[in-house]
Amino acid sequence: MDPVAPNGNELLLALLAMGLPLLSFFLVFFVTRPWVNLSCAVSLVCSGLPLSAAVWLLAGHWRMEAPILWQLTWMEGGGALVTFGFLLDPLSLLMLVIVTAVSFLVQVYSLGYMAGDPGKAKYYAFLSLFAWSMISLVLASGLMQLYIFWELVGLSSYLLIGFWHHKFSASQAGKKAFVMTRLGDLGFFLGIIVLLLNLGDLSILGLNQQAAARLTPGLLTASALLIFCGVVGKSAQFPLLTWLPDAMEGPTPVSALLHSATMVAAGVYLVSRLFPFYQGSPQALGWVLVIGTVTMLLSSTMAMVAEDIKQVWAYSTVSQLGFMLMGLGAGGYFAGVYHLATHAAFKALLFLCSGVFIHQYATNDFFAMARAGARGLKVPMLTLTLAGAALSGVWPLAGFFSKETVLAALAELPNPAWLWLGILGAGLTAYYTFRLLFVMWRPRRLEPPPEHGERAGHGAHEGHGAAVYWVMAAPLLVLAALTVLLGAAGPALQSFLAWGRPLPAGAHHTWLVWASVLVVATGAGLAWLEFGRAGAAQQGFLSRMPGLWNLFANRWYLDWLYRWLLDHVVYGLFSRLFTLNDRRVVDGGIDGFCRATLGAGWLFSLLQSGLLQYNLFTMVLVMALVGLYFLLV
Amino acid sequence: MNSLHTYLFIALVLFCIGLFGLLKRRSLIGMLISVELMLNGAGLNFMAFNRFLAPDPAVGQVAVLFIMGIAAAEAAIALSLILALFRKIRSVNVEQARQLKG
Amino acid sequence: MTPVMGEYIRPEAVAWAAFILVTALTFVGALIAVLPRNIIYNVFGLATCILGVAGLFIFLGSEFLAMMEILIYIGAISIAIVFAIMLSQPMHVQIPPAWRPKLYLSFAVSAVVFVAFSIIVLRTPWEVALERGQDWTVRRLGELFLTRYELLFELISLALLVAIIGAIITAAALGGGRKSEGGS
Amino acid sequence: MNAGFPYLSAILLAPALGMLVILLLPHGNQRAVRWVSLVSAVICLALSVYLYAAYDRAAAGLQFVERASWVPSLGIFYYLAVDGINLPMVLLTSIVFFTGVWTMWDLQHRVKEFFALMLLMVVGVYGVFLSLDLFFLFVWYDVSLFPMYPLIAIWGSTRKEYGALKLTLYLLAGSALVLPGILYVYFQSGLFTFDLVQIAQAGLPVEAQYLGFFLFLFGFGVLAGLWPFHTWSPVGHVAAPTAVSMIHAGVLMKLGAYGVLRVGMFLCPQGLGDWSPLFALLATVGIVYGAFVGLAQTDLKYVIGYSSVSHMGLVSLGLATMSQGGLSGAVFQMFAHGIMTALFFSSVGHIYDRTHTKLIPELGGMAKVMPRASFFFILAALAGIGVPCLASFWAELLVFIAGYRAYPVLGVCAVLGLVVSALFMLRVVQKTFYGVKNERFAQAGDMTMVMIVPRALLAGTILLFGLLPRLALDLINTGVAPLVGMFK
Repeated sequence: MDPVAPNGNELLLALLAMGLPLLSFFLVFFVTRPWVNLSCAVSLVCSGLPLSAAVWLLAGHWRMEAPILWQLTWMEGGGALVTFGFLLDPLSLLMLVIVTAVSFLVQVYSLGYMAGDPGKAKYYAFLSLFAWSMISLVLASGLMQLYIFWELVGLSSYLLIGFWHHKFSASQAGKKAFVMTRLGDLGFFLGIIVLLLNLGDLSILGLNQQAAARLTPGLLTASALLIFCGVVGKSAQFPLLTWLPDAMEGPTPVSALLHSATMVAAGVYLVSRLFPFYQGSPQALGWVLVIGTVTMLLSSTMAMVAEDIKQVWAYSTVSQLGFMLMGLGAGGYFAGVYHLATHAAFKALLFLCSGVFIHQYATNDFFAMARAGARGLKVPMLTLTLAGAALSGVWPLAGFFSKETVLAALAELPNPAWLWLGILGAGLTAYYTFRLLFVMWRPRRLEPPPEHGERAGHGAHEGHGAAVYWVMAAPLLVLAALTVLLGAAGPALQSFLAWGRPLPAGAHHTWLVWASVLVVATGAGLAWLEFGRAGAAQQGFLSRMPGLWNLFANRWYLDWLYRWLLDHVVYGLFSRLFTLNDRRVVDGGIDGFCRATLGAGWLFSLLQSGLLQYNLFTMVLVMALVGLYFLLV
Repeated sequence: MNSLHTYLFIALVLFCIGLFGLLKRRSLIGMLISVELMLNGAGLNFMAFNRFLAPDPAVGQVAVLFIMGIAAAEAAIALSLILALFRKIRSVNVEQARQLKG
Repeated sequence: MTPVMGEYIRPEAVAWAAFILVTALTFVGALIAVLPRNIIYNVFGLATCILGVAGLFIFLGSEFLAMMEILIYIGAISIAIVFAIMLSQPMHVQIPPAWRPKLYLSFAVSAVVFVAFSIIVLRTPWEVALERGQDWTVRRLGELFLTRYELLFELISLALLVAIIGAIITAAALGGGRKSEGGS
Repeated sequence: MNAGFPYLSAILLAPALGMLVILLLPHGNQRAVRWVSLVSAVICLALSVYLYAAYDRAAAGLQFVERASWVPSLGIFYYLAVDGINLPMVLLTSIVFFTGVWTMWDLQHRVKEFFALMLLMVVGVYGVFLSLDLFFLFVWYDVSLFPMYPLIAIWGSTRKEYGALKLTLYLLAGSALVLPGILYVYFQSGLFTFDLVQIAQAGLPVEAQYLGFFLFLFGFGVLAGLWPFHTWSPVGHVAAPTAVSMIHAGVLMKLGAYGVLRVGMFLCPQGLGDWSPLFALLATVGIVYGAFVGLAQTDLKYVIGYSSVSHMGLVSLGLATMSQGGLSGAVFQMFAHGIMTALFFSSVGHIYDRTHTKLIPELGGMAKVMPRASFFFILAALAGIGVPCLASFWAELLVFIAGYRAYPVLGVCAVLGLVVSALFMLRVVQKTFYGVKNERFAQAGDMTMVMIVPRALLAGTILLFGLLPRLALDLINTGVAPLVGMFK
């Protein structure tokens, strides 16, 4: 499949999609910032048009036969060639639509959510920057371009997570997100360098088609794993998963964006983007599978004890990302991508719904929300339930189908343990999702809604009118529709992603469907018993096991470990020692040298006594010795 | 008595005694006296060479006469300097004259 | 008269005795000129030493120089020094005892110089000139001064003149300057 | 190219004449002093931009050559020319000079002397960058160093005499190695000419290159902040007044790296081969070490100072790789770091002017108090972290690739330094600009529109070269290519 050059129409549309958000960023940030409404309008237009362009492109290329490639030299020097351009193929087109759609919806939603916030214009500028980076990442034609926008995605999420930076926890979370993903990117970057030095070609098509043939297996695995480090950081996989729950400090729409289509999706997208490359190295795929599984189970357990609604969804994101990686690691390319797509829809929906509650009740604790009468808000409550059901994989929602594809991919593996672990994960997901849903639907007692206290971070709450409510509700409905519809689009998408060719029909495991339905039902049933039924204590079985509870609530002490490492190794050891060395040894040495020089000067000044006879001594002595020397030698 | 070495060593001893005095004495006048001794040692040397080696016996004597002349001049100058210094610091002790110390 | 004496005292012995006497005179005088702290003793030591050197000059064959030596050193320089002492140093002003290390250092340096020069003296192969003139007369000296060494003679005269004028100026102007400074 | 207007001499003359005019102005006429400085800065900037645009990238090589014999008996030439290596440096100097003058517009204390000395320093810097004659290069080098002492000692702040003295001593020690180096090369070449190009073309004996490069490496390396001869730089930065910090960290440190490149590597390409592992090791230690030490600092300027040590380590690492990519990256990094540091110091200068402190624990919440100043600082910090689409990213990319290729272990360590530098920059940003507003400084004003201009120029340069790196790299590549040929 040799790439073809784009025609004028395609070029225009793609560049529009890539360029407009950047334009919007500069325009809003530097020019229109004082005029909030104008800024929002600019930003909305500049994210709406790329969405239309993306849809147009997708529709126009539903039966595309060869990837479309267009690129310029961005930088060249010393054997490194960095290109800037776009690569249109089914995967990038699908992802482009997802990204533009979610970011557009989030921008619409933010109109209501951020109403009255003094930094609203700046917020929209950052959203545009975020959209620009992600779109350019998705369309990247070369790995280096992908890396560059990968970093920019990290930067924009840093800016957005720490958007309410007067809160210490927010700025801390932003920093944590940036540094932890940077740690992973280190591996990504080294992987790129390894590929560059050994292959000399960083174009995605080239990597996918030739890398396996031209690299030795060892190098291939090494570079694949190094690149996967970047995925681990960005998609918050084990062991770098703790930044994502903290990233909840950002405004909720940002979380929606972050969790569904942009930041964390980038990691999974990268693996799918380079999927043929990864297929060249079974060991690397094996690691992907292992990391995905560990992450999924670990974060599911964390979600089971969380009481902050956003935390629950954050853990579920991590676990679902792990699930996608399991699918990819098992060789199910379509499974991973399909789950990514459906997940983007329902996870965005979950966050946006939660945002409505948070906005309304000024709390993140869903027990408190429920007591305050959350079930009174019909649209968000219904859509939340729908999305939650999709998350736990209830038929006939999108989540069910994508989950089944992933499980089917896992079933292809020779070792059945992976499949059972995947099913176990699905059960845990159902349990914690329904736990939350039951608590929300069936609060133990209702309280009068609390006064809208000063909840740091939420500007003024003057805009509670119907308009604001509906501005926030409309995207919910769109996403809910997607959540329902995407389930049916599975086969179509599959053939689209496979370039229209019919796929070898995999074995259908009817028992698998029943098994997973059973597990989901068990999880949901357990949740019903503990939280849903009348008179339930609304305390999970885990609360009777304080050891496990603490372990899960403290994120398996991963954060503690990082804190310890940072405090005692980075700050306590290296930083302190190097600083001491700088003060005492390097600087002290120089100062000592200077003092010694001064001392020597003082010593020599003693010779200058003004006593002529001493000069005479020296003179005579030297003359005599010189005379002796010339005589004797 | 009639060997060159005898005289040379006498001259040398004289010279070294003068040198010793020059280095040791703190009195400027004492130093001047020591210098005279050294000059005499040198003159003695000239005469010794004149007596034992030189082709023309007059040349050595000329040299010694010159030395005497120089010595006289030097003594005059030195004494006047000593007097001037004495008026300045009320002492002829050379260790008191330390204006050269920075 | 001489033969009579020659029977009892041989001329060589007399010469030796005289030589030893003048040498001793020289050394003892030099030591007296250097060692005692009293400056007047030093001057006497210098005079004694000069006498010894004059004697040595006679042994070396130049009575004229011996005479000049005594004339200039004892008659002029020593007297000048005595004047200087009288003018400058009150006899009762005691100079504090010498600093010991300085004494040792001076001795060491002198010793080194002594050794160095001894080696030079001993190791140099002294060679006698092939033809040696025998004219020791003062006339010859005078001729040389006015012919071959004319320029040097002029120069030394000039140096003496300058020295004398300089001495007067230094002694007078420096001291006077101070006085006038104090007066004004 | 010999004929035509002598642009390079004009660049050299503009600040020199400016200095003379300032010296002739009567005392107390501060407005005139400022305007004269600004005019000479604008002339330099305009000429540099023109040169940058007019340089024929296809023809490459030395252009705008001005060469005249000065002392024929000693082989000294007045020899100015630009190529792909020094042209970005000249542009950098002009930008920093211009913004520096504008930044110090509000100076009240001994204005005349300050600007005169600053112009003198700039003349020296231009001289070093433009001269291709070893003798002149050394003279200009010392001319640019000497005004630092009074500039810091009179107008500086924290421990200014100490800082000034330390800086001066260090730099003079460096130039004390450079001078014997130059003389050594002069005699070893056997040509008895100071013309750098001639000596380079004739080539030096290999043993002479060995010693010669050693002298140049450590002589110029001191000024480039090569570890462990770096401690003068944070101390000096902290003590110096804003514009001097800008020129000092932005341009003067580049003189060192430029010297290593232009004199050391140009004349002793084979000597470099023997020293390069040590050079690369010191550079890498500097990168990681600077970042870690920066992590523990509490003074904003110290933080920037150590980040400079870290970033200049990258320059050195790039030079030590002896490859096209490494050298291009190093030159680009010099340029990008110069602009970035100037922006850093310019922003910190404003904060210090308004709050009279640069201690991080005392500040905090500055983003609320002075959003504009904070924006510029944060932009510089992001550039320092190596965020893509900002100028330094490309330079670091090239250096890392080349570094990894030449020295895999050191390359990985250097990349690791990137994470630490991200940590420490973000830490500073968080502690200084984020968090709750400090009421003590609530009244401290933000930048006025006038004061934004120089910062915006710097920020715009960072963005421009970040988005379009080929603007610089295509030029730099032409300059570096012949040099790389000499290593083989």
